[in-house]
Amino acid sequence: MLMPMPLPPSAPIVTARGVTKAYGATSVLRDVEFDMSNGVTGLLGSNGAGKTTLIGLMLGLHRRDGGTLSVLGFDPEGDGSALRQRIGYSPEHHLLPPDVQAMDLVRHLTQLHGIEHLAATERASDALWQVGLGEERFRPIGTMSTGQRQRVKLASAFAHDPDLMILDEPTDGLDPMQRDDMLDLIGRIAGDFGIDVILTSHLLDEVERVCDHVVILGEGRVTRSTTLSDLVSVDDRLDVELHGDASAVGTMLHSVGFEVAVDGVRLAIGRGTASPEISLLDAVRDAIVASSASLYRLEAQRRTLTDVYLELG
Amino acid sequence: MTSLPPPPPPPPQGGPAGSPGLAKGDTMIEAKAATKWFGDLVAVSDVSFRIGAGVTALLGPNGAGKSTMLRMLSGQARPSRGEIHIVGGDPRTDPDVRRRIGIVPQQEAVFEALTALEFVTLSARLSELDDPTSAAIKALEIVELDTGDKRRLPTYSKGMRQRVKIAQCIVHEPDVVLLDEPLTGLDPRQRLAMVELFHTLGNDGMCVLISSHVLEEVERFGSNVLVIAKGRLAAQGDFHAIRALMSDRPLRVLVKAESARALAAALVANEAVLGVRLEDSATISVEAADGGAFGLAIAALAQQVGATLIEVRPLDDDLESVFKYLVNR
Amino acid sequence: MTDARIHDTGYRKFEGERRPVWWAILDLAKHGVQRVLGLKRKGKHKLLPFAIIVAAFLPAIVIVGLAVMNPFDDLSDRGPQFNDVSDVGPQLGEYFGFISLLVVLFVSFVSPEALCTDRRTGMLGLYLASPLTRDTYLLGRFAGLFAVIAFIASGPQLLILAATGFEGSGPDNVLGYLSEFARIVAAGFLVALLLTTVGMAISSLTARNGIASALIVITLMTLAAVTGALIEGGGVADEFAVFNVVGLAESVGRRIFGEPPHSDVGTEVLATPLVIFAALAWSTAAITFCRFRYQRIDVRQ
Amino acid sequence: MRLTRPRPPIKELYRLLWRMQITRGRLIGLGVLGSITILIALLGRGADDVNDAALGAVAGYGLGVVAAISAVWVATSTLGNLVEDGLLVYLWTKPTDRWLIPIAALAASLSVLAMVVLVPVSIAAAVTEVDGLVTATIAAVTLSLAAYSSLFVALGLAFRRALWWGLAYILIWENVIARVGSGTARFSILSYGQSIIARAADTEPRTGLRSSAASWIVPIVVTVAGMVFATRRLDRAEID
Repeated sequence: MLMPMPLPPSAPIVTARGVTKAYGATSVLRDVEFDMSNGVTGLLGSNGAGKTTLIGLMLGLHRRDGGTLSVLGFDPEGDGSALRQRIGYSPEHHLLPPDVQAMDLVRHLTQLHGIEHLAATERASDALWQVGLGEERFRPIGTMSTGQRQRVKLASAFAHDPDLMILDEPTDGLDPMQRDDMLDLIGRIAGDFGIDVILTSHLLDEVERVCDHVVILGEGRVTRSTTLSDLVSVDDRLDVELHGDASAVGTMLHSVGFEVAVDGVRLAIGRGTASPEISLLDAVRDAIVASSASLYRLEAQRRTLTDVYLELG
Repeated sequence: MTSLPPPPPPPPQGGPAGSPGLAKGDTMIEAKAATKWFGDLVAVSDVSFRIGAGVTALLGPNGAGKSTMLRMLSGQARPSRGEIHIVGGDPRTDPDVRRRIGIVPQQEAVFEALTALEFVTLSARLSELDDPTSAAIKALEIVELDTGDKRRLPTYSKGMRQRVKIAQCIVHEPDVVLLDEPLTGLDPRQRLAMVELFHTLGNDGMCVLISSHVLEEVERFGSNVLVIAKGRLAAQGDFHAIRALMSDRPLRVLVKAESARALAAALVANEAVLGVRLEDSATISVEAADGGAFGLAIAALAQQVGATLIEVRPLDDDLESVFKYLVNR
Repeated sequence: MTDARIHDTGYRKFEGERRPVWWAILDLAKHGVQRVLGLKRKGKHKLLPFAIIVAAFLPAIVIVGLAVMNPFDDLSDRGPQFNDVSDVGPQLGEYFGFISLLVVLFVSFVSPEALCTDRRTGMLGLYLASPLTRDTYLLGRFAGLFAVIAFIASGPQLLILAATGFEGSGPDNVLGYLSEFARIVAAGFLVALLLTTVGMAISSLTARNGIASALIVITLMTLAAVTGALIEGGGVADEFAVFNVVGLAESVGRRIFGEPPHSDVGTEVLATPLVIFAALAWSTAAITFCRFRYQRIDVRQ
Repeated sequence: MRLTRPRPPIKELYRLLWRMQITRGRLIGLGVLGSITILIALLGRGADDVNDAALGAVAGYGLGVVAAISAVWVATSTLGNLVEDGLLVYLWTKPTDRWLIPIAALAASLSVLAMVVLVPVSIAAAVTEVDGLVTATIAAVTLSLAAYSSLFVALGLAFRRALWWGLAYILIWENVIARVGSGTARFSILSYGQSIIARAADTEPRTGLRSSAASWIVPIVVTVAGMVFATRRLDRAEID
């Protein structure tokens, strides 16, 4: 049987060069190029941007029309079966057979990935404990909540010890507490388990929390592929919020030449024409003290992933 | 976690205002001790509230009773005990009340045999509008869908279907709009557009109640919330005000400053401060008993010790913290 | 932030060797058997399949019971017709015809349970994301269905064979037993092949179990009724009987056992090679159709 | 608020449910099932007892198998699919009177069934060349379809697996138990339609001959009862 060559740590997990895919006359992916490296990668893009098709290509479920694609050193089209043995996949839908016990489902899928029965039993049980369903593992999936189902899907995606996990919307339908747990778990899988992760999500906050890299798709092309820290940067403008009206502080800062926008209790402050010798931070502090205002919040404006995403159009 | 929550966007212009037809502050949805049980399972227990025009977010963990509450409000489910009044009547039986409600159910399914225009026209016709077609065209234009699209609904993407569902909900210009998880599956841009639309509806005098568990979006809905936890109403009102009421919990603030050690020492001496902890050479975490007093003290103390304040950030004031506090109580 | 950390003690890498794909196919087959029989699930899922299996085995069990109690010693003086077990029950080659309706019901239950369920519950998407492909998936599902259908189509006969041996009224020597055994297995194999593939082809049409079940029953029953009516009164060529799938399955058994064709089936006029060829042709067509459908099914991912 | 209420939207409901019913696969499948009646009727012309053969084709196969099975298939799904997919809410929460929904479902089922059942079975009746059989067949099939459809529209609202239950009812009750004796046959919808056809063909069906009045009244009563039951069910239902 085919064993993948162990990859050197720096080698990209996924390399795409000029990948194209069309269904009939509809072009879904056009000349897609990117490298995904170790860690957690967020695959972003609007609905219909081609994420699902790209995941399908990476799993070797469709034929591409052109270009080269390498996943874990395999060509998904030629070695799909051997490649999929090393991939853990969690689909977007929450369906799953309702009358089957979580344990049976996870063990079955683990066995299908080439692990013999006893080891599969052990690993399935382990995986369900890891996702916090240890006590629940003999319950039929139909009796489980959305959050529990998401965790069953996650468990079945890593129980066979894959090299790469592809998680499609792993937090969809979860409430804030469940989402926190899930993101922690994904972080742990990438960090402690050493499994690389590709995930899609519409919630950019959480992508920002958990991902090291992002690949953004727009209308079938890669519009951005970079590390998250390069994408999200800190601005030199300040956001300030007071307990009470902010206009006095605003006027004071404006008079020294800073560019100030006041909105009720909030201020957005830029350098404006103020002399470079004056420290913006100190000027703000002093203005607050001078006008006896109560400071609630002060921080540098950040460009969040949401900003970047929306800018990309 | 080290990342920052996004700054809450500015509140919508004007905020919840009354419509020409309804006096401002009129109660449009009222639950009186509403209780719903299925066998031994109590889904909603003794919930009472009133809401008027504007956007209100219905929050709660999965399984806490949000959908059951919405189904009672729309008349789909009958309260086991208590009463529901929508614009003064019973939504299950009174056709005049039903005419004034629009709903977006949670399920994704739509009539696959129809086009978008046909679906929305049907909804208009069933609401007994005089000119259903032009009402449907108008509603589709509001959600920015192509009114001349001849394709049937199965070809529509998730986001487009969601907008069709919203169009059929508002086509008859209802007074009360009930939306169950309307943002699920939408991408960030689509969600932003939807949130804007909800605000427009709220500003036009509709009473818009939206259930959601995506708090980063809810913050954009504005600050009016209903929180349901374990089947009971945990909180209602403006979430900043709710936070202020949670006086049994001290305020935690993260302060980053140059000369942090000196600032920390000064803070320890201040009576508004309960505890100080130096996280690293530039970061202090502070527990304050009184947010206002601490806010007055921090800038002054920093000035005194000559510390430049780089960042002052309350840790628990976002909706997520309020939410977690309320539902874990 | 503090540098405190909770170490994870649970996760272990898998160091063992991974098995090649044909193990996955076997696993899928085994899982398929469990699925359609309702094993590892609540009692209500077992009710229908086991009720049909029991009903199909019932005549054989009665025969075995008679063999054990051996009442024929007392009856043999009443006439030659009561000599041994084989005179009270159906002949081995006729047995399938005896239970064919039950087997059709069984097929109409198990094939959708194996195929449609995977499409409706999204399992198909998970299978295709495993080392399986569409073809190996179908192979695994086929193997599981074939096993249970072959079991119900030939199990009772094997039981009777064993019982006649016990009673002493069976074949005279070991060779005779082996030949009867081979006939039962061969007939069971062909019948199961035919019904499994046709059941799978019809199940590939829809994702709803109920509709697929109804379609299988209606199709098989209608084919039988229509070919019968056409040949009896319509003057259509007798070879038209090859379109009667259930009739073909019944004939297969009789032909292999070399028994005179039964009179009320409609397929009695066909030559034995044609019966076997027709059965194989149906299977090939059904497999081809099923593969064709599955290449085109939109998998939910 | 409103002085005049506009025309009830029965036509729109009907069109919606009708369009949901006419999928290509279903029309072809049921059409083939129905057309076989014509084939059997043709074959029956060569039989020894032409009238008995005509009864077998039209009342036995056409009514007993085609009409019954097609009605189960179509009628259980008109509202059953709406319930299953969670679409009923779009009709149920509207101000429209709720009795319109089952009525529209019945009308939609009947118009689909007219295409795939009434037409081929009536042609089959014509093919037999038995005097007066066509009129009797049209009457019998229409009445039976109405009764079956009404019953199964209601069943589709009440049970998740209505198709299963409906088929079980047709196969086990109408076609086996009801034929055992004239007592049980009185509770078979089939026997009333078959009586109308048998009267015209001047023969007696296996389920026994019902009186002329009963043959007409009973199916109508069943139809009305099905609609009343469905409406009550809708009014009391809790909708997803």
